[in-house]
Amino acid sequence: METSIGKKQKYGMVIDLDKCNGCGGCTVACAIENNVPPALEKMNKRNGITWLNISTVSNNEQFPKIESVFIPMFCQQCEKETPCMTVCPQNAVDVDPSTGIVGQVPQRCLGCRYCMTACPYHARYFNWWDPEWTEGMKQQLNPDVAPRMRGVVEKCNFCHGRLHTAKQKAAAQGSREINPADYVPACVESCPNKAITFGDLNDLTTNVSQLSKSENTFRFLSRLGTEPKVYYHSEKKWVRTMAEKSLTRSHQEGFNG
Amino acid sequence: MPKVITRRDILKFTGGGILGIMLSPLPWKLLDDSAIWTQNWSLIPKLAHGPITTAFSHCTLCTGGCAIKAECVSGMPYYLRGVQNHPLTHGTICTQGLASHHMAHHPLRIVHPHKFVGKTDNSTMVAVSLQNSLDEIAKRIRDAKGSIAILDQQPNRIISEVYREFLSKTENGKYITSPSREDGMIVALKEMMNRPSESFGFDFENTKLIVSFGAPLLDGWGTPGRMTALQNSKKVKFIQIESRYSRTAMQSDEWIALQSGTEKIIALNIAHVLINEELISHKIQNSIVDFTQFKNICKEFNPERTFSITGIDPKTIHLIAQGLVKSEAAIVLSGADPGGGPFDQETEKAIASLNLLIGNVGETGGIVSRKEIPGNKIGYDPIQWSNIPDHSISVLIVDGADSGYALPWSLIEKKLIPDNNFVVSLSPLLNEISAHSDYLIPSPAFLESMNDVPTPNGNNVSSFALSTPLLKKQNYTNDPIDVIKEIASRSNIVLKITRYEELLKQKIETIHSQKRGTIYVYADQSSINIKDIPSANELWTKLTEGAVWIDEPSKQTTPGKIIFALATAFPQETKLEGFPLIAYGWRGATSTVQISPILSKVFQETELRNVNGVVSINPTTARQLGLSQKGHATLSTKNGSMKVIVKIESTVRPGIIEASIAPHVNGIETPRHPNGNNILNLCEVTNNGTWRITTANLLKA
Amino acid sequence: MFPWVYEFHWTAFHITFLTIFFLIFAAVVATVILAVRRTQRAEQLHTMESIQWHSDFEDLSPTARICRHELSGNVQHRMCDQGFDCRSCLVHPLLVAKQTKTPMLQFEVHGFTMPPHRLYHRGHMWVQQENDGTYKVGIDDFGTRIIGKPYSVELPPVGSRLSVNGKGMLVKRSDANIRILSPIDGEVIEHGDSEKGWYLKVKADNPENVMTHLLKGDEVPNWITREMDRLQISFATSGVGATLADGGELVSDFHRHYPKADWDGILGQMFLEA
Amino acid sequence: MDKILIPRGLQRTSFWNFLLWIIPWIALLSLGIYAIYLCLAEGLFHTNMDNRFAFGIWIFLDLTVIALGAGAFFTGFLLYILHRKELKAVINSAVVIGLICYSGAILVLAVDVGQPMRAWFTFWHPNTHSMLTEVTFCLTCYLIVLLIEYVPIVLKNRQLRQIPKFLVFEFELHKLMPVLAGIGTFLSFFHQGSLGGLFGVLRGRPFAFREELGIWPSTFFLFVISAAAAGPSFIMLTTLLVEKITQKKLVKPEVYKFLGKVSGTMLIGYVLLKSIDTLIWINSTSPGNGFPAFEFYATQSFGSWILFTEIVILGLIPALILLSSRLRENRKLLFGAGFLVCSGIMLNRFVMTIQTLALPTLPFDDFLTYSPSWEEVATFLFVIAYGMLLYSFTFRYATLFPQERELSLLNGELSSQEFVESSKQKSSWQPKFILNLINKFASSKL
Repeated sequence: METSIGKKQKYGMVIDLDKCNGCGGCTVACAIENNVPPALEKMNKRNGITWLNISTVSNNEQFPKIESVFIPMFCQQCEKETPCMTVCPQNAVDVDPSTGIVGQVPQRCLGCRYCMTACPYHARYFNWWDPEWTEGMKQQLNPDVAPRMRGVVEKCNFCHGRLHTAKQKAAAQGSREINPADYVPACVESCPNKAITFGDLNDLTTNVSQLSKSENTFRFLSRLGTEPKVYYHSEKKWVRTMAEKSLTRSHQEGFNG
Repeated sequence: MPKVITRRDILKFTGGGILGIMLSPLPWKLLDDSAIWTQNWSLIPKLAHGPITTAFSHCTLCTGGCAIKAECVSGMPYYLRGVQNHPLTHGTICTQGLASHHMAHHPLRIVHPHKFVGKTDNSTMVAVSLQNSLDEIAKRIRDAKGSIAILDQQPNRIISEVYREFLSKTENGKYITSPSREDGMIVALKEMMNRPSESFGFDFENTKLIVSFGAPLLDGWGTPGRMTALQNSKKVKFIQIESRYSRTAMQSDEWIALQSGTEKIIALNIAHVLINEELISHKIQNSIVDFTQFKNICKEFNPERTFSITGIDPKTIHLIAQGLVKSEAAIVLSGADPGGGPFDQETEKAIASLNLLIGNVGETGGIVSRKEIPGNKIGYDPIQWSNIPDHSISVLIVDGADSGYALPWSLIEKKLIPDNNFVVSLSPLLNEISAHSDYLIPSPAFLESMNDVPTPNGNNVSSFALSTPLLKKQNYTNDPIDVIKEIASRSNIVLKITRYEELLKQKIETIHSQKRGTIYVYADQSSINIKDIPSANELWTKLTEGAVWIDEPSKQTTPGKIIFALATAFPQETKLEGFPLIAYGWRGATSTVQISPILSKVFQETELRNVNGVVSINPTTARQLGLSQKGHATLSTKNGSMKVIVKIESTVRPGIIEASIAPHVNGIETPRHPNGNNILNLCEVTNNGTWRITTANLLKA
Repeated sequence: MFPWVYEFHWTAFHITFLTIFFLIFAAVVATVILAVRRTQRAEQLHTMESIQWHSDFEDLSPTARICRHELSGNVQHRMCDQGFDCRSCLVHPLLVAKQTKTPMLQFEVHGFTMPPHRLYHRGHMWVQQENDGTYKVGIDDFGTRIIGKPYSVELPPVGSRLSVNGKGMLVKRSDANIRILSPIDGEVIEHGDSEKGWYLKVKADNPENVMTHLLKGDEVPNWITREMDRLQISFATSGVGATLADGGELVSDFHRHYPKADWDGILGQMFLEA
Repeated sequence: MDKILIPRGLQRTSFWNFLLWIIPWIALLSLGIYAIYLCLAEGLFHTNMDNRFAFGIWIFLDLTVIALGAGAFFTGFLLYILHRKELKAVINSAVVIGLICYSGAILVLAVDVGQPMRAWFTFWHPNTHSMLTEVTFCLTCYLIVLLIEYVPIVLKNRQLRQIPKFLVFEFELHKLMPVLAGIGTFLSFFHQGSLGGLFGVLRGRPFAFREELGIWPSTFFLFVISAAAAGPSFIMLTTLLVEKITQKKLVKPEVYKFLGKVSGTMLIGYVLLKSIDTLIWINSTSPGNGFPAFEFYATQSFGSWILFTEIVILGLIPALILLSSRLRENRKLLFGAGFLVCSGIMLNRFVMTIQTLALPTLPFDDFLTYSPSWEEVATFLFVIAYGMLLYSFTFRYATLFPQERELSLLNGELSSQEFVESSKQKSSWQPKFILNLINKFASSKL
């Protein structure tokens, strides 16, 4: 059992949408780090497992005035009334009070998928298939992260394995605090454009807490009142307007909304 | 004890038994075990245990030369990341590079030499012995009526030199490299300046404006980390002139959406504005031998006339021309999306001419000459596909693992002698091109063997590094160098080569002896001047343990005499019988290699990149054709037809069809999968060696 | 659920929720256990047969459950709710007291021989007091005729106990087994056989109150009329559509005449077996 | 052949006819078993559900089936607690239907969850804030109650009742039935409610999210009342169906009318509350979460007609029919209204599950569609087939309708009358009683 050492943290992210070029590096790094198996032939956007899924969203203009933006979407780590946590019948979702990270316990998950219907961000993924790797790739799995079995739900946990390693390292050095440089989620690390800023939102000196308070920083569906800890940033007005809109837009557009 | 067992006794016994069992730990233990079993059943792989170590190497999936830092468990890499503060990559590796350690375990890995029996479309693979294969290859080389050719994916490596030596000793040997993406324009430039044996690179770090004609600069071009660092620095303005709203177009400061195929017109239109507005210095005008002739050609490409074809506002052209001259340093680049094929030589020349007109060659922030890696032999230059006569190649040896996603088989086929050709593939994987070959000899997979990493394309200074193996070499693999050696000895060709490692050591000795440049050591992130390294052996050790040698910049010289030798007339408008089909891909996924199955996350599960067999059209085009989102359709060209899925996107220009040449659905299907038909095969390959535009039709299926 | 499992913390919610759940579960289990206990007690107190009869009685068709006082014309409509045991009926003594008519004795009812010195049980058994104070018990003429020629009859062994409405005899036929209800409480001291006729001789437990609940007098003809009705309904509903009256005379052996009838159902109904 | 098992005095079709009737259901059952095997042994990829449509036809039909099965608890409540003796005629049937609906729903749920072997975890570390925990606890308990209630029906089988202990146990258990009915009512109240709460608490799904009343969202109460309205209607319809199939009269017309009246009373209350709830949702809850309610109906397939149909056509109209004693007299109107009630509840459950999931939440989401795979349909058909078989066997070998024996007179009416006519002249006894009986039944309209 982990004991919370040191001060209370509130890990969060700010994603600069203007910097994201949709290369998919974060998605792939995330899958490798967290032992997410590659897709089988039948898998697609709706039934595959990408803890970090990137959507393409464009403004409502016609070619060539059209503009697109990539939106990486993953567990938004809701702080308040965490929708998935409250609905799980057997406490397989927990929010760590010392880090604010919403965790999923696949070993306890029943696979009822109630949490998936509860999540407005569609950030939860169900193992519809048994995980499959080629024999050799099985040797290349991350030894710090347990692979999940068929029939359970999984999702982004801010690379919990890395937090664990960082804590162990801190403990070995006799420190009560982890070194922020030791705990960087795979997506943050792998982003070639450094579009993702990660850190403690409670610590007012961190980049992430300052960025999160920027004028052009917003959160998706913040009006639901769940206080997500993943922020998005864009200097483009249409992106911010789009994020505030509810549903009509995508209905009107109809194409690749 | 009662003599007769009554029903009552049985009931009592059963009831008591059940109660007893329930009170015992047995059922509860079983219940608990059932849950534990679901967490540990055989369908879930066991994780490796062992010491966690770090190792450095370099990615060889493409020519980008990215340094990688691998986390290993029991010596097996499980997570790759970039090397922090790396001078060339700035700590970045691309999406494919992140998963390059999987490649040795790709489902399409070939573990035995094979020959293909029967016709291409339904041939069967038969395992053969290595000796028999080598004998057969040597025999075909000895008996060859036409030329012997080697297709080299990544030129400038040590093995490339071996290939060239081998070919120089055959009659009519042809050394071919894949259509180069980064330096297509450089080739034209070198020709115009008549400086064929010099290497050029781009001094992006000091430039202020990059005008790119379709080069996927921000989508894996060159060394991806270099380009993203450049973009993040915000010191450079990117103008992308491209028909597609590509990733680069999306991320650029300005996107000029031209009609595909009109790049040359725009380039010459810009040249016209430069000349017309007298923005070209006299010094440059004087250095260009055929300037008057060029001026006359450009007159044809006046804004009014080009506007009617390209639809680009003359004001925009004017601003670009102004920008090129007014900004302190500017570079004009070409290079299409790798799936889309190279430009024809005329276009490359037209684009190259802009650099010469603004005089950025040899200037800071322009196109600069770079010193070669010491010891690199020059000679037996590669030949362009367009310069190879049709039906002239008897034997083709394909090095590495060209996936065939950026090189249509039809282009290769056109150059082979029909019915009497012989293709050998030296590939670790079964892929599009190796599936078309006659013999397939498995080579070591990525990160399985020691390789040299020469200067990435487009770099302004030379560099050299080693790709140290991170994975155990499999005994069924054959280093291409050994294969060539064996073939040579069987075809009575004498090569002056020893072992590959010897060649590498020789190279490093030469680098050490030249006392040029510095090395950047990954483990401690230190830079060491080469002069401070006592011996070549130590340099070898440092390079194998993770370091890169970086040359010093060369002293720049002015271009000298320039001959444009351009003879382009304003094109006639032609009416198309159908829609222009624009093929596109993604650097890495569509260049030289297959991709890791985990890349299915990007292709299949996020639909971030379209898979092969997906065409995108504008909503207006969709209405015109009566097609619906994600509907099925048949895409047909002169070369045939295939079933595709239609994606309707407003980002696509109305009236064109964009077709993705990314891998098959999850990159692990066999290339000859009936549904995995490659869209490239539908593209028309012109005599220029390009397949940029094909006329196609899309019908609802 | 326990504090040491996965950092569990008790909350008021947990306590309320689990308390309710376990209370409910306990209530359900307690109900079942109670039912089992009561069954066991019934077994010990030998009240099983009476409970069984009560259960059967509940399921009887209303046409079979008419109060004897309706038969005698004392009341207009009344259903028996005491399982034909007038001894425990509170209304019965009141109605007896109200009775004014002198009973009219009949030897033969609709062709059935129903001697008036015998008392009749609703399960078609007669009881006759012997001179030695014991009681003789047998199947009445109506019963005998609808049973026809039995395959075999199982009589309770001598020394065994009978209880009112408990099992008296078991008549076995090829197409039906019919248990015939005992009309009185007591101990079997003698029984007949196929030659002497199927009867039981019983030493009553409580001689003062042996026959209160049995039909007598002019209740009997009305009862037989009703039984004829029931029999006819049974025939009708069993789809045979047979009529009991054959040229003015009731047939003596129904069984032989209507072999296709649902005899199992008919006998079950007539002998008050659900 | 199986005559010794059939209750005395009840007419049942021949064994071979019965066999012909059950064979197709057994075939369907086998297909369902195969589909269930595929889902359990190979994984849920056999379904067409996905990460966005995480609940599919199974959850929708489970909710429907449990709502329709509410007849068991509500009839039990009216009979044992409120002493409405009329309902004795259908209580056995209601219990069997309840058992089928609940056990079927739980069975499908066991297939639906990814790791059924861990189902007991809910009891080991329950999250008391989750509606699903409440549902699981109540469903489990209530299924046990239903099984206990089913036991007497089985024990009263002709052969089993020969064993004195069984019959006595049955008798004793029956005496305790009000306790069980009370517990069942309590449990049903909570799980029907929690099933409604399942969706009402989804803060992230503004289409389903409702304000809380106490600790439950309003859908909690709406589900309880709507289930109480649908249950009696469903019993009415199933009984009619059994009557049609077996061509027998099973219950008296008064019973139908009473069921209709009960259903109508509950329904009018439901329609009223549902309308108030909808108005609050449109004007306050939904816009409060930043989603103008009309936007949910902007898509082509799920327009606002669905709301109108649910509340007016399948709510108000049948409620008014069922409440009018004059209209209830009309058999067609009575059963038609019952059918509308059941359809309305089905539509409501559909809207709560499928429509909720189909609607986007993020501004760049698409409207989703989903169609079940054959495995999903077959698994559900398994429940139908299982229900049919359990009901058929129970109907054949146990007494489901206590009035059936009396009412079988009506079937034999003609032959009895003929007999009466003939015996009047020939016999010395006058069948007054049977005449009365026949006249009594003939005069009561059905």
